[in-house]
Amino acid sequence: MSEIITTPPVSSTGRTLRTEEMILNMGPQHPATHGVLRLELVVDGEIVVDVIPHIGYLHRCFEKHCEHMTNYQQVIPYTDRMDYVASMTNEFGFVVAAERLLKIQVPERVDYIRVIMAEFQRIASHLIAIGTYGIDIGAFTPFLYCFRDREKILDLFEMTCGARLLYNYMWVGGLSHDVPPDFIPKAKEFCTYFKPNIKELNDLLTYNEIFVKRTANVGVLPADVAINYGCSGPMLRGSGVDWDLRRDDPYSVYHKFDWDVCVGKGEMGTVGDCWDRHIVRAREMEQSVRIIEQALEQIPEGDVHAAIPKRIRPNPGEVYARIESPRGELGYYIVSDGSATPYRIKARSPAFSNLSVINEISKGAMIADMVAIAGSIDIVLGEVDR
Amino acid sequence: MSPQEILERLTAKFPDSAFGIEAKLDAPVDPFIKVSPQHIIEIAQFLRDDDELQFDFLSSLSGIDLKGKLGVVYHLSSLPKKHKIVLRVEVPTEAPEVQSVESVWKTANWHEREAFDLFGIRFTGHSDLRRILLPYDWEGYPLRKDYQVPEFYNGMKVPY
Amino acid sequence: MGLLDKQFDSSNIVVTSLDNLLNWARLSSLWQMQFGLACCAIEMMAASASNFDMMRFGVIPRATPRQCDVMIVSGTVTLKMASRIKRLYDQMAEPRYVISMGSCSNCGGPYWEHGYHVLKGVDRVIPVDVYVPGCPPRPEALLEGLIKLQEKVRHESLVKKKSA
Amino acid sequence: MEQFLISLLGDNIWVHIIMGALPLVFILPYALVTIYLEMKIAAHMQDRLAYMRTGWHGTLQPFADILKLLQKEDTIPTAADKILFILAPYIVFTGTYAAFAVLPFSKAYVGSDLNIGLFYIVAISSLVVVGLLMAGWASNNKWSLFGALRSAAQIVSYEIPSAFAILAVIMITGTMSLNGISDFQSSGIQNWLIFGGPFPMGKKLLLFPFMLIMFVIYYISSMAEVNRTPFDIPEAESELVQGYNTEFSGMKFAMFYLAEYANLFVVSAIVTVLFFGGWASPFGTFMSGPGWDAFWFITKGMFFVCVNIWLRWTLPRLRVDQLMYVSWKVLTPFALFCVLAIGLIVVW
Repeated sequence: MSEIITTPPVSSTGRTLRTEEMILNMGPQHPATHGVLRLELVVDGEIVVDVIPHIGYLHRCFEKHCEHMTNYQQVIPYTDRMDYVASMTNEFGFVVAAERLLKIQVPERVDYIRVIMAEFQRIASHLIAIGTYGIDIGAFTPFLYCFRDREKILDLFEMTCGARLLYNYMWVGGLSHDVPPDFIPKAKEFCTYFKPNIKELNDLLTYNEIFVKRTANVGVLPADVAINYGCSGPMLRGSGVDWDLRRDDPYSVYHKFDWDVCVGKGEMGTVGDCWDRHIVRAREMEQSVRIIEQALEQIPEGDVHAAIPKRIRPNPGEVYARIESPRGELGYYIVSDGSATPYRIKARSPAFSNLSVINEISKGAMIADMVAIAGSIDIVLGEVDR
Repeated sequence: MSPQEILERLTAKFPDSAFGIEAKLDAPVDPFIKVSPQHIIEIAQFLRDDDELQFDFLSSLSGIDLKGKLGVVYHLSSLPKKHKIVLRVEVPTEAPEVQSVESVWKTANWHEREAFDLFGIRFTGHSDLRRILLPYDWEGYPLRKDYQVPEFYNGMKVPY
Repeated sequence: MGLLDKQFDSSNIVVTSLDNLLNWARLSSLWQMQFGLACCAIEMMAASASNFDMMRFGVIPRATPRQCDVMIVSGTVTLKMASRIKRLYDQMAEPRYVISMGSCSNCGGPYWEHGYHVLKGVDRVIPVDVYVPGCPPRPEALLEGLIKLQEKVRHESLVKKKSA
Repeated sequence: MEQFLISLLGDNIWVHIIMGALPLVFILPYALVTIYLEMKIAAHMQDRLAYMRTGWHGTLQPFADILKLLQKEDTIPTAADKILFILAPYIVFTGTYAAFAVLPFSKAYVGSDLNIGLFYIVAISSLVVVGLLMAGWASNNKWSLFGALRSAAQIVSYEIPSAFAILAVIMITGTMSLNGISDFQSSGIQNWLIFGGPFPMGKKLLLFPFMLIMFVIYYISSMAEVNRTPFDIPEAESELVQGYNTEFSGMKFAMFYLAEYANLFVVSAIVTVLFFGGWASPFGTFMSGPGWDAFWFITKGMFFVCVNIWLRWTLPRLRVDQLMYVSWKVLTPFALFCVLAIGLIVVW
């Protein structure tokens, strides 16, 4: 539909007119950059020629703080604040890594509660991703519908651990509290409430003609490029790669549940376009509800504090553990020198790698597409910059 | 493939001691393979393109301060084969030069910039080695163990 | 400040009623800068979403600093970002107010000790009217901060302050 | 109305000043009500309440907003083109305001019952484009410039299908006077042009589908002309910050704000006049008369304003090239075809 005119314009006297590229600064304060991302766009009229991302406006020195903590448990609040939209999964990744380093086997109830929390968090995170994506495309109302449903998940979290956003709930070897007795009926109630709402959201936004026009065939990310750039999560699955760490590198108790990995199929355009990434998120919410429902049925009894070590002093060594966060592969690389203080912790954040591909997929797009592409990557700057 | 088999395949391909392949398979928890910083690119190329290995996904590239030495740790995994391996190179702090693997895995572009930014490791052959997280006029490499926080940055007091 | 602020030497019934009217207008139409920094931005978004609905107080998010009355600094201010925040504040038109939301922008929060790249309190670069504590503050806390700011605005006056 | 004033005060300059200022009596309260309505309708669509603290259910909120904008510091960027920067909001507002001169609020009250009324509206509303371009250029801000250029391209493009729709109505009624067109459709809902106008049954049935298409075309293009979602790309918040009004603060911004809502009523009023009988009562002579006429006109106008608000808070926004595509490749050919068909039917 949109053809890029490559020949330079000619004036009435037959002289070729000089055209110039313009540099447009998007952010750090811009409504569509989801935080403090700065994109330097080189544009030729409305067409984007080059994108130079500048990050680090939210670099909060996570790794330095870890090296100064006197205890592994103290690191957990900082992991919360890394990806603040999905704190539970960030904690989950860290405790999985630390437990592998310490060779702790947690009680089964702990694993079940962690999975339930992580999947609730995935829904909450995808709701924010979808809602803000709607705003990027110009639809404001879906955003508020998403937040309305997200509040119900936050109520469940608040009931369990008292916090709305940053929980400090999962500890190395266990949990801070067991779930309250009325958590399980409330969670079941939410699942039944939420399922029709996914359909409503899809009708309102996903299958809206204008939305499809704006996102299909935009920002196409081929599978080989996605893998080469280290993209993961919905970004990679949107490109048609069937890869989910919950299934392919199992951790916790995910192998006990029956669920599907959602993959982009190019239903509205090309495989790997913005619409595919969006629909993968929408469908993953349904799968998360499925996992939660099974987990709520099967959850065993047990003491969630049983395996929490009194004193954490891992043997010298190193470990890299990865889990599937809502944004993709979240890995923690922990090096221990035998003391109670971690020697080095590196967080491999999914959004960092996902964002690095932005230049590749947005050349030749229009400025409006740029917003659609940046939104479809679903970045959280706290995690990109750490 | 287990780390042992991967190591055997690697040593069969690169028998020369110049490649510095040295296994730490008995290391607690995660085993890793030490390689030479001057030959990491050839090894990386082989790891990615070999039909048996197919390490097409660079999970993570981290710098590490080993007190007197700086290290770079590569966590590789393979999507088709579903196996993982860890590589490590070590360089002296005074002359921290490592070959860039950007041409093999594009992921390395930003990860190497980050390692340069926080540890001051120079990656030879990198297309755009600039600071990434910290401002361009920042001085020092904050994740080195001997780093001192500056008193002022651009007229703003840094310590509490 | 605005056009008339601090232009009158003495107070009288006209000035005080005008005061009340103008202050009422200011405090019930505090347009907020649509600008999020970190974790607190999510709580700020939650505060403007359906459950808490900050618009009840007349707060509308605007994208450009020129049309904003209140800047909610929601999250950690890094050294790289501080100069940008200063510039955004400078671009806002008077009368302008600043709410510092969350521990990070109050004093550096959990990053106060080892955060080599964190500004320990946004008040080192711009003046702050209301501090909202919490990490992150709940939406209710932000609304409370907003009401405190409204109280502050209510007591502003066109009369010049007597020099003590 | 003019005659009445002249008979009351004599033919002097004051009569014309009063006549000129009369639309303000309508615009100001209307704009306040619509700003309030927009936020409230949107909020109730989104499970919220919106304004609650100023008066009963926040009814005084628009007053507070305007009073606050009056107090705001009037910033002019150093690098701006000062004269154009100051002029731009007034030109935009003037363009909109001038259109009110020919709107027939009631059979008895038309500011100026020009016999080329529709032509005048098409011409004068283009003045708005000049103002927007000036605003974008003078701000010396890249986002503003983008917004201004986009909006100029958009308004110019969408004037073509909307002019075709107007042409169809002119062919049927044979007049360009808005009062005349409303008069043509009076005496009952069945005579409205959307239902084929006051013709014999056969002709009506032939005209009806074409007029329906014309109405849809005109309504879509009018939405584009007032820059509202899904066509709000000139001020697309998530792309261009605030578009052409990014750099404006205080009262200058209030002028843009006011003009936007005033313009919204103008296009809705034209829809009313062209297709829905203008001031004519839907029940023939029942509930008609000068006062009722104004009631019907404003009610119908506000109905379309509300539809506009409803659409705005439901739909995402189009991209620039898609917007042009809709205008040039969809609306214009359809409009052209309908004009031909309507012309043939009218002649027959």
